[in-house]
Amino acid sequence: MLRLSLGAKFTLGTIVAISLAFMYIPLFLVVINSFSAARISSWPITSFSTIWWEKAFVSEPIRAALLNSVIVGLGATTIALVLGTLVAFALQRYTFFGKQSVNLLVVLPIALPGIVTGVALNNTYNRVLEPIGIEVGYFGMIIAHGTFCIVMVFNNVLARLRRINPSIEEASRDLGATPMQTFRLVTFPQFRSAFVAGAILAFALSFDEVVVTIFTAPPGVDTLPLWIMNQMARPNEASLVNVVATVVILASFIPVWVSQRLARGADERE
Amino acid sequence: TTDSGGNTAGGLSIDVPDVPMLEELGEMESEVNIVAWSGFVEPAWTDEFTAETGCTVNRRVAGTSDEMVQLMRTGDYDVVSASGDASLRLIAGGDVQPINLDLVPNFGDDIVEGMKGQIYDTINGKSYGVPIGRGANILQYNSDVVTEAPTSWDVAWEADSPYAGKIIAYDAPIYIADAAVYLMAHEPDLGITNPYALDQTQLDAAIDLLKQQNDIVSEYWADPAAQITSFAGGTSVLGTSWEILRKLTDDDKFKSVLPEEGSTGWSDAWMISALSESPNCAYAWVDYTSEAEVNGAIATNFGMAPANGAFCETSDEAAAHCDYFNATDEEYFSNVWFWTTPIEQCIDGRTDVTCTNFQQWTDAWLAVKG
Amino acid sequence: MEGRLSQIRPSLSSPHPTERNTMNRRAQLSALLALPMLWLIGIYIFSLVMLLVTAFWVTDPFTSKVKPGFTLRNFEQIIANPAYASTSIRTLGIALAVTVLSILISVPLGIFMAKVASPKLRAILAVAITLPLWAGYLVKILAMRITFTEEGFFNSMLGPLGISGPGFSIVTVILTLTYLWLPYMAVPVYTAIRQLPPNLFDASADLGAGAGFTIRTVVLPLIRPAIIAGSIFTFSLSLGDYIAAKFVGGSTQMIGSIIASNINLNPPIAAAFSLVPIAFVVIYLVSVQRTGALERM
Amino acid sequence: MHASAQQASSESDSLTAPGAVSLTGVSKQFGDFTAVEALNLDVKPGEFLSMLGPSGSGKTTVLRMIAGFENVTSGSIHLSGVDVTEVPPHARQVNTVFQDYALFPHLTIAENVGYGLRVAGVDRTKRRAQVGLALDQVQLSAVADRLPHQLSGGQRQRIALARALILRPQVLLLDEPLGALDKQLREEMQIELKQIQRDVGITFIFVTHDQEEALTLSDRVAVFNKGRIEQVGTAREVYEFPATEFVAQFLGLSNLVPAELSSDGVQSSVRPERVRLRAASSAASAGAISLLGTVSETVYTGPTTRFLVDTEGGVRIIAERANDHHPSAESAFARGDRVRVEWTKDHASRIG
Amino acid sequence: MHASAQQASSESDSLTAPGAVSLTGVSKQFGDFTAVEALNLDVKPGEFLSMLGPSGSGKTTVLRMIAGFENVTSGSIHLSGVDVTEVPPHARQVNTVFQDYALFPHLTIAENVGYGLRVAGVDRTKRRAQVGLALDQVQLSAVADRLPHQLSGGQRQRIALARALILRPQVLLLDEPLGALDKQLREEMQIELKQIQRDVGITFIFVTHDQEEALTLSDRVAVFNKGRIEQVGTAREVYEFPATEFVAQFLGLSNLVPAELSSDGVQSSVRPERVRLRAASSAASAGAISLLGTVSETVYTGPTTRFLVDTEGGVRIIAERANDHHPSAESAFARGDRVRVEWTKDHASRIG
Ligand SMILES: Nc1ncnc2c1ncn2[C@@H]1O[C@H](COP(=O)(O)OP(=O)(O)OP(=O)(O)O)[C@@H](O)[C@H]1O
Ligand SMILES: Nc1ncnc2c1ncn2[C@@H]1O[C@H](COP(=O)(O)OP(=O)(O)OP(=O)(O)O)[C@@H](O)[C@H]1O
Ligand SMILES: [Mg+2]
Ligand SMILES: [Mg+2]
Repeated sequence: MLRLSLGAKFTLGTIVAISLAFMYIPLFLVVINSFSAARISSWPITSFSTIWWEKAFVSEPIRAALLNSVIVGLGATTIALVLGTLVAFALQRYTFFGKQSVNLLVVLPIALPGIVTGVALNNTYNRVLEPIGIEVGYFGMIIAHGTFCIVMVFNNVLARLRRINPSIEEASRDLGATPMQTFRLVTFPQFRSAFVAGAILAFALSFDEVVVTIFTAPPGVDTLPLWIMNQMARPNEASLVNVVATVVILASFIPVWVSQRLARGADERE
Repeated sequence: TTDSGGNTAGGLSIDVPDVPMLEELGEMESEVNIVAWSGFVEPAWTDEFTAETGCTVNRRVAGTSDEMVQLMRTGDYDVVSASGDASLRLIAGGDVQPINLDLVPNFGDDIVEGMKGQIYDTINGKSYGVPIGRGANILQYNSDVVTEAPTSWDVAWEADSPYAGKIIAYDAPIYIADAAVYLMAHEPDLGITNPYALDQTQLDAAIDLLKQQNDIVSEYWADPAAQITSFAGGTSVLGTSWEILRKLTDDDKFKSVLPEEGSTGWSDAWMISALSESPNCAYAWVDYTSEAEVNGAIATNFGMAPANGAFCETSDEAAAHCDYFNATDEEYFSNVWFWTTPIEQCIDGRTDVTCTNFQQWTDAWLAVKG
Repeated sequence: MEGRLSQIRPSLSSPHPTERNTMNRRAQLSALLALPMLWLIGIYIFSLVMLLVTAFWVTDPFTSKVKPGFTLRNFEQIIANPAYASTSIRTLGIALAVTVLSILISVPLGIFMAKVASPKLRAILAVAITLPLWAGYLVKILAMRITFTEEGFFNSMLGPLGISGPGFSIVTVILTLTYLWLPYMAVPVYTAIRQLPPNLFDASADLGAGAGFTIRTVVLPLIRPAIIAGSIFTFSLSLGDYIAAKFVGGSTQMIGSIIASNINLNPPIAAAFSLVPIAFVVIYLVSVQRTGALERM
Repeated sequence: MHASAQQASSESDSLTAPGAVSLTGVSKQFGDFTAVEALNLDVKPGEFLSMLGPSGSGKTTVLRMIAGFENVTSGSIHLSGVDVTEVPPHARQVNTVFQDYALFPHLTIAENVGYGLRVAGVDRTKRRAQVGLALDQVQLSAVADRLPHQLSGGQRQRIALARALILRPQVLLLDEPLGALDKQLREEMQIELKQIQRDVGITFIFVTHDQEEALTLSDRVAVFNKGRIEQVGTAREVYEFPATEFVAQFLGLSNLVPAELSSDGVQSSVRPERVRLRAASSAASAGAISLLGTVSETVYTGPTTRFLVDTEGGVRIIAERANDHHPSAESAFARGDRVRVEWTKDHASRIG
Repeated sequence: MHASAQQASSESDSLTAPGAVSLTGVSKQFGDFTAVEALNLDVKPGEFLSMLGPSGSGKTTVLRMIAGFENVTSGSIHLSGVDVTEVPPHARQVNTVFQDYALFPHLTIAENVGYGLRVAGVDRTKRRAQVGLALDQVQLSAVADRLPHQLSGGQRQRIALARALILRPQVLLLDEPLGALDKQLREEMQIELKQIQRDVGITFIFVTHDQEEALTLSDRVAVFNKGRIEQVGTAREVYEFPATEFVAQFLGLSNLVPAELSSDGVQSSVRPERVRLRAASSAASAGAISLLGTVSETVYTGPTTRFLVDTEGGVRIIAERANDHHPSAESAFARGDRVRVEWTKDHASRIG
């Protein structure tokens, strides 16, 4: 155990408290502003009202944007799950020339500025694909999101694969399971929690993405962040954003809780 | 003629790609894709349009004029609500088609005078845009702090401004024109006659002024929401604004003025893509939204002066709106220089110098913020 | 354990594996990598290259239309205008500051969570540091606006104590970006500290070291890969950001702002200038790759 | 005296009987490194064969080649007379008990034990019955619904055994299955393992680096060194008559007697317990090698006392005496005493 | 016969000498669970004391309390007469060799060994010299610049030792330092360890669960069971005269003789090597306990042969005979033979 003096523990505790305040005060302001009567977030709040909640719940554009965000998030997550897992397996199970570069390649889409990624893909969709008759449309956005989400699944799955006891797969083959059966019955259940954790992170990343989306969203399609952007440009109902954000924060307890559970379950078994 | 801000240099002729004009309408297509400013395309009036024409409206909201141009160039969109700083680029790039005004019956005498035949949407005698509305970039101030009502932009530009550190400025290369407007009044020696026709020396002078302002600026705004919160939150007490933004603060302590130097402003117009796959729906849209009620609805929703003056007579509220936004007050707008894309050809009529183009402005703008 | 793993892990690079074996493994490997590589290279890298070649193209100054060609004018322009260089350096500084600040917060946080907090508090904190990840990027930036505006939350709380906030400035940009990307640093650092063998702490204390010395000489070197992994996120995401600067930066200009303002109007110059952050990121990635941190992200 | 030579002929006919494992010229290279070199080994059906050797000597590699987890670099492997060199592991009638047990952490004990039946497509009810029987056999029916991490080391070990045995393999491979257990548990498990092997009559190939374990459990012991088998034989053969110096040393304490001291002029080895310790004054026994020396150290080990004797010839001889029923067996000689050490030719083994 | 009772008086003054460790009424609770219960133990300066016991008996916990890694729940700990119960580990003059060595993976061998000096602020040149000496002592100067993972188990073990010894602690604590090594290496290291302890003269407290290791290495052995010390004494005391059934069983094979069979009517234990095996026809020896029985099993273990005898009284007696210099020592009796087993009172230990 690390032995810390009371003073050290106190200092650490203070840093933690300040960090948490730093993280949660802005969120608190968002939540409280969703009950403000003002059109636009402010501090202090002069009069309270639930008008924005009422408006938000009947707002068709919000519903549509939310639906789009979910669809894109799910699509991107699916792509990331497939590709991320494949690469994780390749890197964990094999040694080969260029392994480092593959690794770099997976990290690159998240590491490069979103605007570069967005514009590059937009450029390809419009200047290369469209002229040859390929209309990516809605999928353009999903492809873009999927590309930078790969790293999330890849990281989680790779970290878990490294910790899987290799003799467990051998034990399975030893007991007569074919490679496919082994994957289904032994390997997959072993990294399932990392798979889900990666999926949750990928979804979060996609759900929140603005810059790439600006450049890859098709006409008439708003994701939630794009909708929020638009509210900024037309601030007569900007406070709606706070309501949506509050709902998203509350809803996010579900995935956070799920991934905590998964992490704990995996810890226990080790 | 320079009486109304000098923008109507109708004699200007520029080489532009020859894009054919639609001669007559045909069958409606099934949908129309529109790039627009936030608030221009809303279900409140698109639903009725769809019901009337069968054209489904797909809206894409753009944040900046640059983004609009870029989006139009993808060819995915049929209609755009272009501002003056985008329209010339779209026309010259061959991205939009000339509009056959015969096919837009609602474009009639009711269109306010100041929005007809402007350079930023009419070239070589051809019309490329159907106006939607306009607004001026006014000086807004917090009367709690700025107790003496300003009449000049000097409080926003001069280094010794008593409000140094609390001044908000607009965040775009086109804002160079605001500096030029100020210089036009205060540095007559520079010989600026049109803030969108700056030669290199004039541009340099404007940039110097902007750099001077940068030291006293609290922030630059591009998003209206940011501008409002900047005033409401006390970060800024004075600076560039729009009437609608002042209105949205819901607070009487914020006041505004169109200073004596005049100001820049914007006017938006519908344009139709050269590559439009739904030209009939596009024309239908342009016509539909030029009708007094709809045009007024857009102007009301966004918060600007409508292009169709007839709207102002439709109701008391409409009249109040028009009054608030000076819709029919050509006198007011005569002092407003509407955004125009700067090009090499000096639009103030000078031929002895080359003017700076928008790319140069963009590059120079970077230097302001360093 | 390490030895055992490396024994089991088949090695394609070894010089004399049996033929059949090699063929088999090659085929399996190709099957695994085909789709991801097709995707990443065929779509992503292809797009990047297509974009980057435009850095050598010209833009019609009037229509701002891009024409293929070959010119170094875009680069000349970037070099000629000192704003590009100063913005690059400022952005690099911001990205590094965000990274350092994230580390400074994450390490004590991780130590507290892993070594001081009770299991229950630890679980709560683990949720607490991941939850803000979900609050929405724009929402968080706007929340920071309300917090740090002149008459905002920060000044109204701390003003009476004589503390006044940084307003909208480069400091606020750094704080906001830290706020946005902190979970990407805090989570791996915490995980790494938790996974340190407790014996090492004992061994260090046994040899006479106090907590501070142990943290400096044992904990920090051992969690370095996690810190580097986290820094890839904090560094690159900050480097490319411009929306934070736009909303809370006052007059702060970043690389992203310049690319964004040029990308529509003058794509070649935007492409040319994107080489700067790309170079920063690639240099950073390649230099940390040596440490093996990429694989541990 | 080479046990391996003896057996080769006597067994050749049993090689086609089911259960026999036969390795012919099996080598394994890892890159440049030869882990196993031209190895020949025949295991009789129903035999309990131990592979004994130091760490890194190739025991696990051989086991893995038999199971099919590693390809052979050259040579061939037959199971019950059938060439399985190219057969993948899941198609070999061989099961393995792994050193770390390799239980599936996400499956219950019953599911672990039933895994082999499940992949073989045995239906649920049948499976449940067989699993029940298997768990009874290892006396762990009570933990059927737990997860592996909820079991103790000894329990896990038995589950690993049950899981492998349920498929009734021809050959069971065990890679140091007792290595992770503490001494007491280990001894209990040794007895249990031997019992089970007798009951089911399956061929056991058992890897260990504990010589006592190998000697007490196995029918025959194969002693590995550096990828080769140094000797194969019964416990007595390898212990009493080590073929090489390595075998002599590895199977417990051993005195290496230089050629000039032995009767027949070749180097030999003598076990400490075979060395007789007498008062220096006593006469040399006839027919025995007899040396005078001084006790330089005595070590009490519990059941025995060990004497280190520096002989006049300069050779240090270790003698071990049981602390047996003779009164004061352990205190017969003390440090510094002059003693005579003797052994007979029968108890010395020539080593190459 | 209780060694702890004997020593208590003779040591009281040596307990303030440097290196003495004294635990008084030390208990440790983990939640509801009592890992160590009211334990008293006095270790003499310069002594080699082994703590022997099954897994979970509290050995490590006691060691960790001495080192200061765990707080005591009650009781006190003195080092060289000074109460250190509340002193943090880094301020105790005690060093530890951890079971898994706990080498710092990111530091070279030389840096690992020099870590304690670095903490103490010893300057670089001085440090280098001392590290050089310490590495020489464990004969590993050659690997000074490697990282721990590049060493073999035995090498790592020696580095852990060097790292702990370089600070010249009064007491060295060793938690199963040989547990992870293979048999041969383990025996080499045992010799080396004993050698080093003699050379440096430091008090060693050595945890193991291998009885032979405990018996051969230590001056005294403390036998742990369920958080208590069952017996403390020299190797001979605990092996020959176990105080409890547990000690008897844990220190090797042992026959438990029910009260009705022993001469004095109390339960006792007899080691198998103390049991004399004779032909059934021979007469019972005078003064000995003598039983008739049948050999039910013989096990060849190498140095000895073990005979399981089912006596007429229904008690199974294990007898062990060294395969010694007598010709055919190991084949004297075979399975099924009728035999007489005998032992004398001297070799039986009363157990409570
Ligand atoms: N996959 C591999 N790649 C390279 N070398 C290997 C591999 N597997 C084993 N070896 C080497 O082959 C040799 C024999 O290893 P093996 O595991 O068979 O030894 P062992 O006798 O089982 O030892 P232990 O008692 O430690 O388990 C060792 O030197 C080992 O390092
Ligand atoms: N931190 C802890 N929390 C709860 N129980 C503990 C803790 N540490 C040890 N124990 C329990 O205390 C008992 C004694 O543990 P200890 O590690 O001292 O045993 P040991 O004799 O060293 O065993 P081994 O030979 O397996 O190392 C065990 O039952 C163990 O589970
Ligand atoms: Mg092995
Ligand atoms: Mg222990």
